[in-house]
Amino acid sequence: MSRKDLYVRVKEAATRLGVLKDVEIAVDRILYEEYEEPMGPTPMPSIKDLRSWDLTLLKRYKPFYMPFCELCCLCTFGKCDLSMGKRGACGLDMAGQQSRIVLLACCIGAATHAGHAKHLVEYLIERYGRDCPIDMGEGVGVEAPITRLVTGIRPRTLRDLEDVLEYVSNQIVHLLSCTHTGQEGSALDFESKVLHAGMVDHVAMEVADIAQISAMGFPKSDPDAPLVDLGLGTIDKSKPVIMVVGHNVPSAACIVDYLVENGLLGQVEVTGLCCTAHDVTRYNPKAAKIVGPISWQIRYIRTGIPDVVVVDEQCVRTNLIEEAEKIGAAFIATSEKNCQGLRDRTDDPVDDIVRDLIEGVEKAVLIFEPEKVGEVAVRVAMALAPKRRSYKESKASRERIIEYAKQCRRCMNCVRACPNNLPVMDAVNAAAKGDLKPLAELYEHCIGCLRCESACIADLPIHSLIVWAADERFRDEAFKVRSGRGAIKDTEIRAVGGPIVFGEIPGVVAFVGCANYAYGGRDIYEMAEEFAKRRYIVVASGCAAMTIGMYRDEEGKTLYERFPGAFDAGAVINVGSCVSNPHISGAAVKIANIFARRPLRANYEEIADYVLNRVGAVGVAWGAMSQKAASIASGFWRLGVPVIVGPHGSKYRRALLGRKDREEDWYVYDARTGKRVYGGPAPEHLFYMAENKEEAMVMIAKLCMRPSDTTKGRAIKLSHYIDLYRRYYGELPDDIHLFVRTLADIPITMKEEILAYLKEKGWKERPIPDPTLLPRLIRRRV
Amino acid sequence: MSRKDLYVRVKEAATRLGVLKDVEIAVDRILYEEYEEPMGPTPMPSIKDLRSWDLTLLKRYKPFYMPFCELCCLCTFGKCDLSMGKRGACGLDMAGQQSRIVLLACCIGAATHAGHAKHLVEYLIERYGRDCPIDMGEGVGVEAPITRLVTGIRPRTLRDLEDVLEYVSNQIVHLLSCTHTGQEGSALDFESKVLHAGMVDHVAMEVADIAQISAMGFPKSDPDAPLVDLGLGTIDKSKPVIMVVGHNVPSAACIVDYLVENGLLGQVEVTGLCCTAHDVTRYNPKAAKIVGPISWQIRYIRTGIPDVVVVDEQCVRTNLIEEAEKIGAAFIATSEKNCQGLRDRTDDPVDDIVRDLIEGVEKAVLIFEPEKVGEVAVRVAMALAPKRRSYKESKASRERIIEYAKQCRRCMNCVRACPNNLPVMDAVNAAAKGDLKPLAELYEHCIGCLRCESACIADLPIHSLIVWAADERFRDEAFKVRSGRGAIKDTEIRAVGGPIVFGEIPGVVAFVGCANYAYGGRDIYEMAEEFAKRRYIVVASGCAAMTIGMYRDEEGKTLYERFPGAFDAGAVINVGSCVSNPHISGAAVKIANIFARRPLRANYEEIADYVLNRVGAVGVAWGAMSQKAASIASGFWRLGVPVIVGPHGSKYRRALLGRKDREEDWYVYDARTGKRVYGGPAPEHLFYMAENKEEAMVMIAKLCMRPSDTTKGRAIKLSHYIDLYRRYYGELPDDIHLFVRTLADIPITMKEEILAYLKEKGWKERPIPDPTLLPRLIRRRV
Amino acid sequence: MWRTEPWLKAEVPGTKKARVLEKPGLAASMLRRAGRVLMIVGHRVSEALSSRPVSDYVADIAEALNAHIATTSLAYRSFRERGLTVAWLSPIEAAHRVTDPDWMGLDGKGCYKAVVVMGLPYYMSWLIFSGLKNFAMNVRTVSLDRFYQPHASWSLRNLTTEEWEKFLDELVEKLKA
Amino acid sequence: MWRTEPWLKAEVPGTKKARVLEKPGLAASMLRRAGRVLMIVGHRVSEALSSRPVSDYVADIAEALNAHIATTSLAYRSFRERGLTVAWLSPIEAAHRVTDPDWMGLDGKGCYKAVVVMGLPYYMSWLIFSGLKNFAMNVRTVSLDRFYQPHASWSLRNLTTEEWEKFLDELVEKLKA
Ligand code: SF4
Ligand code: SF4
Ligand code: SF4
Ligand code: SF4
Ligand code: SF4
Ligand code: SF4
Ligand code: SF4
Ligand code: SF4
Repeated sequence: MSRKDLYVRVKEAATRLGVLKDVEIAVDRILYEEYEEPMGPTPMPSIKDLRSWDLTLLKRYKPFYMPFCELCCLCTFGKCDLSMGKRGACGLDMAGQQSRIVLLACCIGAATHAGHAKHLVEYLIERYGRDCPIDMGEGVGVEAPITRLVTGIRPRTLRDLEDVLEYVSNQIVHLLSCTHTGQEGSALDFESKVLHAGMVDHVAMEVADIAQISAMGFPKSDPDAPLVDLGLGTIDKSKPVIMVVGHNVPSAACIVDYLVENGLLGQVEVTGLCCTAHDVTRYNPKAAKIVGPISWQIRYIRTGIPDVVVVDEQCVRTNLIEEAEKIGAAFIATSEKNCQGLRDRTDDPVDDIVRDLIEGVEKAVLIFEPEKVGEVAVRVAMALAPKRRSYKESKASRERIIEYAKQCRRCMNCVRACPNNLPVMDAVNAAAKGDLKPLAELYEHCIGCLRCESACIADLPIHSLIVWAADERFRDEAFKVRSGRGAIKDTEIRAVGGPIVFGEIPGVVAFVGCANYAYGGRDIYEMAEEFAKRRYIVVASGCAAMTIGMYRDEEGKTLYERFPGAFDAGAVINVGSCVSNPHISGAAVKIANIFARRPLRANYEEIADYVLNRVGAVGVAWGAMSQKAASIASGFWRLGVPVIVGPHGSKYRRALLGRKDREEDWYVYDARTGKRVYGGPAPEHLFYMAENKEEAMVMIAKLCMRPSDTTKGRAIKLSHYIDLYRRYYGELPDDIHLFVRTLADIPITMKEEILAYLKEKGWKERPIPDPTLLPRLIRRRV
Repeated sequence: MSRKDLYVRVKEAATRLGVLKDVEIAVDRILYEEYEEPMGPTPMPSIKDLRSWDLTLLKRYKPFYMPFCELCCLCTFGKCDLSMGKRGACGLDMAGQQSRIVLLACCIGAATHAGHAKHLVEYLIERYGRDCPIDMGEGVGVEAPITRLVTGIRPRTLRDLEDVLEYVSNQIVHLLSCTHTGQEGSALDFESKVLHAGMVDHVAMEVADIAQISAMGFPKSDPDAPLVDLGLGTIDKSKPVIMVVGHNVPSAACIVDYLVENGLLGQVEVTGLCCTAHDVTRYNPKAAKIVGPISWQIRYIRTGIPDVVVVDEQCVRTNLIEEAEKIGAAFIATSEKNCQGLRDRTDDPVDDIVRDLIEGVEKAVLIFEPEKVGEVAVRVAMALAPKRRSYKESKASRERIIEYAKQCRRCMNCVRACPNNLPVMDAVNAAAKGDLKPLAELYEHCIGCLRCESACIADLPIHSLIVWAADERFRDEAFKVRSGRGAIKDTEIRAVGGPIVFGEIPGVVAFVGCANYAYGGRDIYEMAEEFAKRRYIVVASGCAAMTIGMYRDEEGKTLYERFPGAFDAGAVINVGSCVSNPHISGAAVKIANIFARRPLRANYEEIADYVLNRVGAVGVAWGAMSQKAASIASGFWRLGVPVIVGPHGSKYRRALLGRKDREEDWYVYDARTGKRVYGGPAPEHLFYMAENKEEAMVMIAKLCMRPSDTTKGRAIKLSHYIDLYRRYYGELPDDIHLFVRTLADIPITMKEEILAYLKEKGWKERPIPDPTLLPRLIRRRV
Repeated sequence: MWRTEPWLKAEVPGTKKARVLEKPGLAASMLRRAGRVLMIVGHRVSEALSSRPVSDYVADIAEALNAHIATTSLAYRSFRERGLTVAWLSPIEAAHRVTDPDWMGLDGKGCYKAVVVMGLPYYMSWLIFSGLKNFAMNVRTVSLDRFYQPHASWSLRNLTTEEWEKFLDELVEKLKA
Repeated sequence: MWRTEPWLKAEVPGTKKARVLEKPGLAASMLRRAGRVLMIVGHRVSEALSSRPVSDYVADIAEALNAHIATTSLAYRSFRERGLTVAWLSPIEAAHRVTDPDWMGLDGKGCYKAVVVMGLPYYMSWLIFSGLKNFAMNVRTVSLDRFYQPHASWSLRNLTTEEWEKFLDELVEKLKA
């Protein structure tokens, strides 16, 4: 247990420095004996401490680099042309440079969560006190699996989290320093650092989420977390409307507090996007609604509905301030990370700020104090709403769309700027001729990035044209998402640990990350539905958790209404915002610890080895966009959980791919005997970009296999894999022989067919190992 | 005073948590009353706390962005084309993107120093104990001006530095997080964050240097620090030779220790490049020699002289390992930042490692323990040296050069790859015809980046050809540099504070940074000589401090032999390595504090305002290359010290420029009256790229002027400015009227001429203000 | 001008850009001379051109060149039905294997000398070509999509659908000839 | 091919590249029509061509166009001696001022419509053109150095010294005509 800033007054004390008299002492750590688990081998590991594990992983899962830029301009020796074997002025080669940029991205991602966690913990300590206990709810003994695993600290109160974050910050600084010109030259060592960054990122996220869950009373590992409203159609635009965007919930929470405290609940709509939306509904599911993921920012604001726009940090469109001004909404920035050049009004009286915003003396302000933001936002929204009727009711007419479309000069800039290569120009030209359908059809595939508009030589509001053309569809979006439940209970783990490790639950599939979908959001919904129906455990977080809630079945029900929220076969779970992701990695860790009784504390390598070889979990970040997504993914990899991204994910510029065709890559130690035995290509890849949805589905099923699967489990997993494959490709997959170890592995319903295939391949039975990659875990050598 | 990990055993203590019995307590801070200076307004400022100062600076010194790349590929929405007014998918515009990349670079730079400081302090604590006192030598009361200024902490022992670094790390993490996609949209706010990064970087550097000075016994603010050998010609290649490169001195120091302890001093040559070279000679000026700056790495290693190459971190060519292998030298990597994919041999017995290296079982190893490195390096060097005779004696013959040159296929790739656009192809072709002179002439201008070789379709060792052609010159390089003296004494400050502030010493010119010179190193030598002769205080650090030592006057003397090392008019001072730079910024701070008695502790804004308006200091980073150089420069800017870089510095992609033609930009408050009065364009710029040496010289003189100059001081400064200008451009500069405030400002020898000019310009006398940009410093309002 | 620029304007390449395949005839002879060819095929080959889907052209080309196909697109079935050597292998995996000089190809008979890419999202092809350009320097890479792919060794210009169809028709004709 | 690539190969530009000034005659008429011209001149104009130094050409061009010169090169003196409007103003400062639409130029009589750059290190011109391209979008920028400058509005191709000298000779001739 660790405590900071606990002040003790001591009359006299003997210390190494001599006798102290009458001093005030601020206590750093009280060394309780009550955390009985002995310290493991790697508490607070530095960059080098887990390097050998990384190199083990990277030997099997090799980086494939796809340079997104062949030049480097990071120092004044540049630009250096690194293409086709050339080296930069610092000696770096292309592989080094690509891995270095990946490291840079992951450092940014990890720093973003760490900075967020730090600000959040500081705020919560200020508000709830340093002694505010960490409480993840009933049935949760291991409150912080990742933190314990990595640092060896068992956090009891908010103050303990400060120590954890100190470790995190130091590691990020060291990692970032590795990207400086003229140091590391080995791509593999850069990759090892990437994995380190991912690991500390999961610690940072865990700290942030357990802090806010504990202090702010979010659902505490609650399978029955309430359903909350999702989509534009759920908003009552006759009321004053506040829009919150970002990732740091205090300001949004204070808006809700102000409403509650002043009896205004129900009179003002609090509507959010991105993680702040998740978290404000976790704070108060009745007081707030979720509009949608990151890509809904512009379509929402351009409805004219929000009266006040409140932004905090991360994933906030950087020029929302302009968009807010266009609709006459007041704008409040709240984070030192996102000041927008605004005057700092934190120390001004609320009345003055409110007056200035209402009268338009200032259209945008910067306020660092959440409580003040809460009051200002609500009062301004209430005052502005009646004045802003015209904006809210403006609906684009068919005529207006056509009139705009007619101005198109066919320059192709829009198409050539669109990240999804959407046929924008053709759709605009169809509209010019009166046919709005092509425009409306783009709605589902448009990620709202506005690059088309930015490039348009006729200055057309192209994105708006799309949304207007799909107006009804957009306005009617009204769905449900289960509020983020937080962690998985120890009791749940105990119940499903066996079935997962033995393979009877065929896998845990986590849909995480952003909304940069290559072909619209429906893909990820369909994947989630498919695997939930197949009784995998489906978990979601962040923008992905919103997207999978934005579609209905024939009965009009969303996934969250159709499938239960408990961590069990056939569940569809929203763990929460982006910082809730460690509840997913943490669940894998808990399976190793609680179910399999592997020591947890500071025992990273063994646990990761366990997860890699035994826990059939896979992450799917279908629309992964951000640097955070990059570091979150690397945290999963180091722990042995593979991640699949969509096509845009290729811009992360490297995959980590196994080679099932190289038998020698797939040997493991049998922990019982110490023999090197073939474990099969399971999981086959660590970081994989799928080109299409069908490929992803097949790969998800495949990546859930693990060397330790029991025959029963392997048979179940194989049957899903084969079934999905056959559905799309009409035959048996051509690698079954690599996954069938004994006859008992063969799914019973496909026995004959598979046997025939195996015969053709000259298949032979192989033993099922007790797999590990760590020689030190071999129990008995033969 | 701050203490960490001081354990107290307490029988019983009353605390806020209740009564504690029989607990062991680790004390965080003992709140002594002995640091009598009251806490200033901004202890440990966060990003936002000094934002208003930044915005004040940035209003006058406006960013001019020169995009080095018009695209952004930092997230999977990209690439985004930001050119000509377009915005990225996250809303960011071109100014935002450029400033964001600057911030990223400065975060890398600051993290590099912070990580280095952290490792160093940890190592020194392990070796010398947490209680090892901070001791900057006699005559130094203010031991850590930057640390005190920024954090409010007065460090007494190494342990106190850990607290300081905790602050630094946290700020870097917050700053880095600001570069994440989708937050800050204001270029000015990004710039404010850049300034914050620079400020914390100076803290990090100060911590690193005062730690190593104190614990390792480097010269302690010593004006008479010993002269040490510089250049290839000083190396006795008949002895075993160890080459150390990088920035973190422990391994190099342990090599020296091993020599000393084993009576081997004088039997082995320890030769270094970059900052490790500075620092190992500060550690023991007799035991080590400096080869040269960063750009000497390849030319040195390719002589074949080093038997063992030991690299640590920063500015180390990333593929030295290959170069070492080519000359049969053993290679030892020592830092987790630079592992080169090598096997970690830290835990292996020394004998085994030594044997493997000597026998070539492994040609390169990774050893994280400095003591072990020391022993291995020396033993291997001694064993290898006799075997490596042939490498050391290999000298390229004229014939061999010509033979190579004949293979040139005239593809122009070399010229088109050379950052300095050197006429490489023509020189090679002259050589092919037997004329080696053109090749030899490139020697002075070549920065040794090897890009020509990397691009050459005939695989010619072009850089080597250049060095071989200049062989004699290179082999004879034997100079002297004064070992890094460390800080400036309080007593020195007291003596020169007045003359500097009043202008009688016309300025402090600091030559800092790397060796990426556009036209060779002689420029910076000539500048240093010029200003030393003019009795400015010339200060140097890092690679620049080496370069200015690499030229001689007619009497064969280097600058360090010609000019004294005390902080006074006409001095040429080497403060030390890159992390010694805060002794330069710290000297400016000390002038404000010690001479002018401005409160120091946590009083950043007032001190910076003082420096900007009164201390005529300017930094010159003529060959600035790195991200560290970027953050070091920003630390100077925030403190009010302008920086000039050479042409390559334009790749930092933005200048901070004043507009002397806009009178309204140059008003200051008169602290005596509160009136806004014209202070003149002084200093005219904050970050400036000079195109040529003459321009730089004139600008240095000009940027030393300050609004508070006394008439006598202004007259002296003007006379240097005018004299230099006239020397090169043959007439009076056209902006004298902006700098002459009263008739007494006019240099007496130029009186008539200037009066005539002033009359022509319609000049009128203006009062000399007591200048400040901070309204709160106005003493009495009228 | 825009014809030989990256189709997605911002996807600006480095210092070396694909040569343009102007004439189907030259393309055909280049491909025929290329040696063992692997076609990496994405789901967009299901797109229907005026007479037939792109996947038909892929099959024709593969047939004529004796090329192998790596794909995870639904066109997989049709390639199998045509009796082609086709593996369910994703673009990213296929490209990764191509960078391994020891990889003996789908039939285990030797490494590929050339890679033809069709039907992937533009940016994904762009990146895969970039990976091959830099890490499989001995392999010739060819884009037959209707957009200019700067990182390939050879690419078509940016074409209209009609131009592209015409090109493919002629290419197949020449290959069959 | 290499003629219209960035001279320093790696200094690859973005999506828009300078149009090439092929003929001195067209260059002359373009410059003559350009309006108020500022020439930003670096120290490399001291380079001697076969008949006279580059700075002579600069002076001729400035004279013919009534252009102003900003320079910190030692050629400053010669420009003064030629009676040109020249200011000691560094390239970076001059460019910065050009981005300010309110800047009234060296003579205070109005903003510049065009900027001609000569004699700076290649990369520095590259960056300055980039700054002007993006932050002085209404100003036409022209490189008359012997290297292709992609970020200018107009640039010469990469030329040999002889070609360049010939171009400058003809340009001056046309301008004087
Ligand atoms: S970091 Fe290396 S590759 Fe990048 S610009 Fe600098 S020298 Fe070139
Ligand atoms: S806003 Fe939509 S249509 Fe426009 S470029 Fe972005 S994704 Fe394409
Ligand atoms: S960018 Fe604008 S003008 Fe050009 S084709 Fe698209 S809609 Fe039409
Ligand atoms: S999922 Fe991605 S886009 Fe969405 S809130 Fe999280 S980081 Fe931002
Ligand atoms: S960070 Fe912004 S500008 Fe850069 S690629 Fe992503 S969306 Fe585009
Ligand atoms: S090594 Fe020298 S000559 Fe070669 S490219 Fe670098 S600076 Fe130019
Ligand atoms: S790159 Fe090599 S072959 Fe080409 S011109 Fe230069 S020296 Fe000759
Ligand atoms: S001055 Fe620059 S190049 Fe030299 S050691 Fe310091 S950072 Fe490296």
